[in-house]
Amino acid sequence: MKKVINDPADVVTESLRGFAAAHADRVRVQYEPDVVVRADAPVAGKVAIISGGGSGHEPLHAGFVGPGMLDAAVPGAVFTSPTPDAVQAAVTATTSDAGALLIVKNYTGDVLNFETAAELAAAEGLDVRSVVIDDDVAVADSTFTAGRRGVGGTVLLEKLTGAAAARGDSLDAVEALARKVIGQVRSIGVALTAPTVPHVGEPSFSLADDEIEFGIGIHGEPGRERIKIEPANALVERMLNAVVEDLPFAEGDRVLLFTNSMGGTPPVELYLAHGIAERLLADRGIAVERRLVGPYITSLEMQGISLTLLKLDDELTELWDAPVDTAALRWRA
Amino acid sequence: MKKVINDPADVVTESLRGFAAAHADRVRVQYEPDVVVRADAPVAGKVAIISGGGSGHEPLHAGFVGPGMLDAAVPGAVFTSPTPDAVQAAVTATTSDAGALLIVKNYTGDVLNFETAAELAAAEGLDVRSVVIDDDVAVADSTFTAGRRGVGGTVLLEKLTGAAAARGDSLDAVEALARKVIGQVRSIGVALTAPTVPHVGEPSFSLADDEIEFGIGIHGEPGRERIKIEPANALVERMLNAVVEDLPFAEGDRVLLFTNSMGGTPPVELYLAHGIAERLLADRGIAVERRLVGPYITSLEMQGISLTLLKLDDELTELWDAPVDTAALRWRA
Amino acid sequence: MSCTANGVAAALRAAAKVVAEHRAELVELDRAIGDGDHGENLNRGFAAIVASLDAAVPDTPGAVLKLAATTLISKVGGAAGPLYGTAFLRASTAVGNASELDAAAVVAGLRAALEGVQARGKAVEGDKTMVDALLPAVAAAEKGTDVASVLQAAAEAAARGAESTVDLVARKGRASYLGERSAGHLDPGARSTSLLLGAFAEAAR
Amino acid sequence: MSCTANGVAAALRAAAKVVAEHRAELVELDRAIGDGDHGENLNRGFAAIVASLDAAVPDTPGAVLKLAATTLISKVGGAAGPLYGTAFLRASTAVGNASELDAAAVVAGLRAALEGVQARGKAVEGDKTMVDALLPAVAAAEKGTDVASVLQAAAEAAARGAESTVDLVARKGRASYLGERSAGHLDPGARSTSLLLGAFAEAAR
Ligand SMILES: Nc1ncnc2c1ncn2[C@@H]1O[C@H](COP(=O)(O)OP(=O)(O)O)[C@@H](O)[C@H]1O
Ligand SMILES: Nc1ncnc2c1ncn2[C@@H]1O[C@H](COP(=O)(O)OP(=O)(O)O)[C@@H](O)[C@H]1O
Ligand SMILES: [Mg+2]
Ligand SMILES: [Mg+2]
Ligand SMILES: [Mg+2]
Ligand SMILES: [Mg+2]
Repeated sequence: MKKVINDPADVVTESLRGFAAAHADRVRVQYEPDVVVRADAPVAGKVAIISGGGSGHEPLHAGFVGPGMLDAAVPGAVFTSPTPDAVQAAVTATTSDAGALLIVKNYTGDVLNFETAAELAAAEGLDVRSVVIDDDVAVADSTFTAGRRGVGGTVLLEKLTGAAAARGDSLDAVEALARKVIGQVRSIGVALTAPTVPHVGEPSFSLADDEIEFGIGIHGEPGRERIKIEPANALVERMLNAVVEDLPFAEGDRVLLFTNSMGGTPPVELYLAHGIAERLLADRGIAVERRLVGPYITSLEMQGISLTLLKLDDELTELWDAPVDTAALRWRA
Repeated sequence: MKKVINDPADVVTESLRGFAAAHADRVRVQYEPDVVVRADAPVAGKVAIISGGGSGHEPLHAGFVGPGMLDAAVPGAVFTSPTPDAVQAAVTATTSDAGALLIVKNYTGDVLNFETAAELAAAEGLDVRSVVIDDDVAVADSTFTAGRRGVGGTVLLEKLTGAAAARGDSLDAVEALARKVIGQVRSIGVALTAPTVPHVGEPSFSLADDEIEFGIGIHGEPGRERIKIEPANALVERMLNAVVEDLPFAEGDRVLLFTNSMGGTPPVELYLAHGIAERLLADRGIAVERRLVGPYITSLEMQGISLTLLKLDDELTELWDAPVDTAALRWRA
Repeated sequence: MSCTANGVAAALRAAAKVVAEHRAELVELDRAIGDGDHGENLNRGFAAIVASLDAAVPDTPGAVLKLAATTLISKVGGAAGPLYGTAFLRASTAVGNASELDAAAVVAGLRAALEGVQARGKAVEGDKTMVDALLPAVAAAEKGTDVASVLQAAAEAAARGAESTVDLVARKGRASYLGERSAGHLDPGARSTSLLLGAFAEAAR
Repeated sequence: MSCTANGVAAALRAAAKVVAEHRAELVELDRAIGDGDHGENLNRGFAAIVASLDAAVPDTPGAVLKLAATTLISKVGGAAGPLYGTAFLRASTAVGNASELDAAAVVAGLRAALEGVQARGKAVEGDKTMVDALLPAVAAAEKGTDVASVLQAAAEAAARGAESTVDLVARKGRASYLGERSAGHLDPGARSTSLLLGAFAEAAR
């Protein structure tokens, strides 16, 4: 393993120190438990939007803390969901009478730890709700699995609920919006290489030179299916079909297309894939009205991409366009 | 080689199609020769700022096209400087009576091709100047080499000259500013892994599991020295020393610190390195007043980082803070 | 060993040692069908328990178990943190504030632990989780006559239960994403449950 | 071959074939001490020359050389594009608009090419560049008696010149960043110059 790190056990905290120094104008970092908070938190009268999860998916979540998006991010150890006391610290630092919404990606660990935190907060008399995002179509959604994973849709959900909270929506309204978004966002990912978790020191899985993992998650869990590498045209079509046919998205739909790098895939490939996805959606009569392209929810240095489609309407489009001012996502601010 | 591509020969053009679709609000892409131009170009009365070079360093340069930064970017084939006719097309699309400044990274190919283009433009009666940036301290600056390479400082130079042009500075003034910036910016890079050029299909160099290339460029050229991997504290100190002692930067100096990922190094490591660099500069009594952290000048999927220091004064700080509105760099816009 | 506060503390220290020794193995097991953090996470949690015990050992077995529970909850994270945390918390409640535990109390603690894990994680037998080790362990423990034989029986059954997960297809936790591909691998959580009970049994001898 | 417009076109086609055949070798050489694009870039340029010639062969040898020059300049990029482009452009100017070139004209063209490369790139002998192949080639060419022997002598000298770059430390171009580490490798541009002259000589036989 070659990484720019010192002791693997200190990676997250040391990284947060650099993040705090780089973005002191936007965030404040608390340590032990580690929490990244909006510099001006708590914002009186505003619903707090809080998310978190294992580290290693940056810029998710810390890079999205700031006006128009998250009030706090709770980074766990690499690929390990944070503990309830850390979530609790984020709630305490950001939550006013307006309450808070916890955005939880659907992983057993995240759900259990955030659930516990929500119980603790309720015991303190705060109105804290949580929603679980599970947009990954690669996983069979059945009572016989842990359910679908939360992946790319999380980024969009954080932006949209952040915008709703910023314009003064109530917790009821923000929660309802979150459930609506979760209902109409779908994703799929693919990995060309494996990430290496610092304390493990070796790649999470191994792939032959001509193999890729189709339906990969964001934690180095092996994907659902191992397939041969294929040209981008075929690969993107395979990915898009999985997403489009799941909801399903249909001719005439207006969508946001989010083409995400898993970290190690460079922009030249990412934009190439994005271009193909745009063309294929146009062929299906689905109108791409908004797009996001970049490494926004990653898996350390893993090479791969994910595609996320969100069905848009006027309300979601307006919330998407609303100002956002964070380390990683910024417009009209 | 595993990449999300079709035919390696088409990578740049196909990628530009995706870029054009993703950023139609900001840019216009012309093909054959391939040029990325501000959507509202030419801007009357404003000096045009144009840069370019081989592709594979994204977001440099196309990601920096837009108000407050570049008027046009000229992407060559991967790691291959563009041809004069492409540069010429960029000049034609963006240059008003106010003239244009070409920002050229110091590589033989870039210098020769841009020089030729400038001659062609002069023949058409346009006032086109060029500056050559050579901020890489890894290369001995001597008449017996091709001279220092242009690396991380290029990003800062494009932002600062872009801001000067945006506020209406004359070509003389913008050119003088560019020379000043070039005089006080220095960089160093390190690679943990090699990039793979699509048409080559194999990594540009090979490194043992415990080796890194110190003083790497951005084209997969081997670095100046091969050293053993070391903890981040030691590595960042080694890098920073090389940069600080070159100019030299001294106690009391105000600086912009730019911690750059070469592409494959994830944010968690990058911010960790940034935090160390902040601490070491503070120890030296050098005041970090502005910072940029992210993958802004990359070498495909290469893992590694670079550090760039720019000596600030009030003028440069004001230009740095000025609004910028591009795909990859955006604030106050 | 007598099952006093100090005895339970000693058992937890023994468990911490075993977890540290098997850290890499648990990482490896989790890497195959999960995300490779199980060994690291548990090790962080048990090291923190030892640090707390070094500072001060609480008065009763129940209080020691509660300290373990809160430490695991606040230090481990992931799925295993809240699950093991809940297990120790429920065990702590079940044994009350007796100053020494007898065989029946230990069995009650184990049963409460199992119920806690199932309440939180909703896993049933055969889902390829730590439940597949803990459930047979509780059943076997009921046949023990003293603390040592209770824990010995539990440990042996847990080991067999853990082994049984190899053939299973995961239906809970991260391994479930793999579907059929999860078969053929030992479940890391079942393995760690077996290791913990083994360490407790050893300490009780 | 007579050195008419068609003859020069045939030589360029022959060169294009050789470049295509050696594309991977040139990439490999450039990968060792540069950025691995030399073969790809030249191949793209010469393929474009062939495409232009397929459409129409200009009237004079000089015009054919000029077509090659502008195509290389607009298609190759990198260092080699402007350098080879300038070489062909200067050669074109040197041979004027004669309808057939004699030995002296070919020598003049080669000398002009060398001067063009040196004027643009500022490299001198021993800098480990294409100059190390082209410079001895021009010197040797001057001893030839007819077009075929001029080119044959040039090709042989270029091959030896290219080989001589192996031991050199680069002082120009991308390889110069490597310093001492550039020694022990054949310079890709010197090798391509030798290949081009070899193809011309072969075509002239
Ligand atoms: N719902 C559940 N019920 C019981 N045990 C579970 C459940 N989900 C996961 N586990 C156990 O947790 C183990 C994984 O723990 P760990 O690796 O620490 O968490 P994570 O999966 O969050 O990385 C699995 O091997 C399994 O035994
Ligand atoms: N200043 C120079 N003068 C002459 N030849 C040069 C000079 N710089 C580079 N070259 C030649 O160009 C070759 C590299 O060409 P190429 O790989 O196409 O360009 P780049 O280095 O821009 O990738 C070198 O092997 C060398 O022979
Ligand atoms: Mg985990
Ligand atoms: Mg090149
Ligand atoms: Mg795990
Ligand atoms: Mg090259």
